[in-house]
Amino acid sequence: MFEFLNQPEVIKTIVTLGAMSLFFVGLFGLLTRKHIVKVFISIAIMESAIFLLFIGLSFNREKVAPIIDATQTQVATMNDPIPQAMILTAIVIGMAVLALGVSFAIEYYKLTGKTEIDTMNEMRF
Amino acid sequence: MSSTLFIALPLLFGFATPLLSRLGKNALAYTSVLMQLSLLGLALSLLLAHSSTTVELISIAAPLGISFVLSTASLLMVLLFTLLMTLFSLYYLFQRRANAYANESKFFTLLNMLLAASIGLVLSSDIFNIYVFFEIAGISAYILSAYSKTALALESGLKYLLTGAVASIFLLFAIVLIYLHVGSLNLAVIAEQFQLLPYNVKLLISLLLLIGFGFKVEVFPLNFWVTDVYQGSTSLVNALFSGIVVKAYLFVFFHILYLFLSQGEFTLFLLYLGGVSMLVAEVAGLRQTNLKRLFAYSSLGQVALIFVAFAMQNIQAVQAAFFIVIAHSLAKFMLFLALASLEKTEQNMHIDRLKQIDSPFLMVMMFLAMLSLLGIPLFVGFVGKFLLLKSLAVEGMLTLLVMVVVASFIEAIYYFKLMGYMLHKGTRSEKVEVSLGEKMIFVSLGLSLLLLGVFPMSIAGFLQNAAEVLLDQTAYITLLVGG
Amino acid sequence: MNIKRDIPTATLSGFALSAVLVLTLITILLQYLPLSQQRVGDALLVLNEKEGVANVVTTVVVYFRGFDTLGEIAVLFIASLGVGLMLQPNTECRLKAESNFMLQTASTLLFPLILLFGIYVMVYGHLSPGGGFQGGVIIASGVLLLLISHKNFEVPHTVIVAFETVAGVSYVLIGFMGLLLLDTFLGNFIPHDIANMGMLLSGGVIPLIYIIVGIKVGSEMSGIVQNLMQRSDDV
Amino acid sequence: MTGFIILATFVGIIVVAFASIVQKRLADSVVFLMGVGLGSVVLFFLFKAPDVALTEAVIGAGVGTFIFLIALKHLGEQA
Repeated sequence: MFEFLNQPEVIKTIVTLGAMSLFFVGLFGLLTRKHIVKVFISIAIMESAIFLLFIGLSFNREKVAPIIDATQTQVATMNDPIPQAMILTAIVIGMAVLALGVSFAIEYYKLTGKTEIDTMNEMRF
Repeated sequence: MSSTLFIALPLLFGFATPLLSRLGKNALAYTSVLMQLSLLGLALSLLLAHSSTTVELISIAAPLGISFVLSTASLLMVLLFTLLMTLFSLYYLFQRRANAYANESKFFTLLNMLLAASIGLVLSSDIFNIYVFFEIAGISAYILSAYSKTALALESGLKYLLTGAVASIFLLFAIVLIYLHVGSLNLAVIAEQFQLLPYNVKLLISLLLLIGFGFKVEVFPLNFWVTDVYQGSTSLVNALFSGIVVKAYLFVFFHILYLFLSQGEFTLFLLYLGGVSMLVAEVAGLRQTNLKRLFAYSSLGQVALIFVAFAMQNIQAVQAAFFIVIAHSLAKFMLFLALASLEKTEQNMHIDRLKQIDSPFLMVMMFLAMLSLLGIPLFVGFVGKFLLLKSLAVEGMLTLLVMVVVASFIEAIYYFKLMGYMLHKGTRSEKVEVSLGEKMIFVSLGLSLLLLGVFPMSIAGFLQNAAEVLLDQTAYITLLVGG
Repeated sequence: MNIKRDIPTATLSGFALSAVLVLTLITILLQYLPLSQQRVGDALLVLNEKEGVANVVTTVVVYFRGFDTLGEIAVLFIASLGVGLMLQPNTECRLKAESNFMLQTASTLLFPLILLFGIYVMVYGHLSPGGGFQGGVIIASGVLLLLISHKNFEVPHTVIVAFETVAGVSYVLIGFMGLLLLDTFLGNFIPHDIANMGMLLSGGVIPLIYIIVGIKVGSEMSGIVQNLMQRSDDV
Repeated sequence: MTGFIILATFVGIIVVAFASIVQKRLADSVVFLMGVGLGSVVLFFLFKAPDVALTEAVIGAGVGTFIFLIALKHLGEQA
């Protein structure tokens, strides 16, 4: 019943629209939310959007996952492994930065009691 | 010899830190300096060998896998970074007894990771590999910025981290689009095929790359975080930020720009962006009373000057850019180290305290550095500014010429104010002790500023060669992709 | 409902700004959907038939783009170092409540299974989906389970550091071995017969590196998790 | 059916992400973010990327959520 959704062009359109809407949600959060945890959440959402966009636009529904086994030996029928490898790397890096950011935020809160990024202005004098 | 060593050795050192710190209190510090010295020796021997551009493969052949390209231009940057990092480590060793960092082994790890990442940014020819090094350099810089764990330091670290995370998202977005449309990550292959893309896609990728790198190369609307970070971090670490990290990002951004982004209107836009950020930074610097913040604004202005020079895209201007890079790195390094020596008693100096301090040696050294930054003849800063102005005049870009002159004039106002404070007659109460080792480092930095300024011809040929190599797109493509 | 009063202007303008940006992005992206042209990945798939392992993603991550993985390990290493630096445990006041007996027993029983699963994912990373990163994080989540359920549980700091150091150093040393023997950093210097593809012992240096990556990721993630947990006890 | 599942999952993810941004209670936000991670796992699986799906499952939805919860424990639960 929804067969028309399986055409490659349609899938690519869905992925583009979906991932960009997700990116929009993240960007909106980044621009308007002030709480530090919300900012980190927004950044995580934006990152997910990029990951989904990349994998979604580079895959081909006709092809299989790039793993050779007894039934799949033809490389011509496999999906591109590079985007997957890149996103694997990017996910881990994003998590590392997130953990570090949270530890900064916790220590900062311990010292000053502030969690809103627009009140973080110890400097200016 | 292998260019991979420049990256792999500091990484190995970083990973092995816990092992080395077992060996004794000083073993780690000395091995770190020793390793940096040997890297410096390697870079110098490569310089003297006058070898042509070499490609170092990782695992598989060039267009498919990652490779490192060591050309005259990247060798220049590698040499600069290793030299500055070695001097930094030596300086740290000399003043260590007085005020060592807490958890010293972690500090050394971060320094070496920063060195590895900066060199990796300069050498790598694969855009995703550049993203990874971008992150390593960023993440070590965040921690170095927050290292002292005071409220100020943590705030600056947090701001640095947030802007850096946003920047890396945009950079990753650009890389994703490049791979989807070009089908490769190798800079040479991208350079070959980028011009065939539709105009809008090219524009989008250029803008995303500009946003991604713009945070890091500190151009105008995206540099709001810089001064806060400089103010929150210690002066010691600021020396690294303005001497090494920014320069690595600038180099890689313009390397990418020359390879495939350079189109008429986009570069013109970049030129004026640089001009505007220069003016804004200098004007905002005028009313600063905190020394660190003042130097941060001056740093922004100088980095924008380098930005303009690189964006000119001709050999003379790029040669001038290299001159300013060297001059600014050495001079700012000196200023921030001097500030670190002065700040042993108190962080965040007000400029009035310059009147109180009794240390003729440091005053002379800061004086030298400021003169070079202002572009007074006989200093290397003059050579760079002069060449840039000449090239702007030859190209007939009068607006930019006026912008550069006005910015230099404004910069002169506040530096002369500082010099006036330093020459202020009156009782000077605060004595600052400077050890012999520290003095040697300051003297060597100051002498190199003077010597390069008096004999600019000694390196002009090398810098011109570097500029030619950096601008030569076809040679790079032939080297990596083959005829 | 009065929109102007209920939603602050900053929110509205942020909404408008991001909407405009993203709509532009969508227009350009949809207008020029990328063609399915020749990509490097296809060339790598072919190359994988000659020198890779069954899971092509593993070959790409560990071998073809090996330096990215080394850099990624470095990022994780620095992050774990930074978290440790920021949140140094304050061992004097640990106020964690003793958890339920059932929970304790269950997690003690589960931990070996999780560990086994993590090691399986790690060791079979070159044959099936999974590998060092995933396996390492699974092991770290097992450690997390024990940390939550047992009041006094703690992986000794020296153990974490030892694993981390040995794994990191041996990764770079394997790279140097490749440089010495084959003249490319991270070259595959262990003999690997391509006829063995799909077997546990195949691919030469690739599974070895992925296991090292797994150990490194596992110890670093455990370190991060433990630091975050311990600091949270002294609230 | 693939196309339809992709569409439905995307709609779900976007709704959950938006809820996570506008939610007042931070704990709810974090749980919604975990929903985004789980949806991404499904999508990665449909996109023929099992390795990425596994990674996203253990990191995005697992450890990431834990880190956020630790952050909440310190920073308070109200935005």
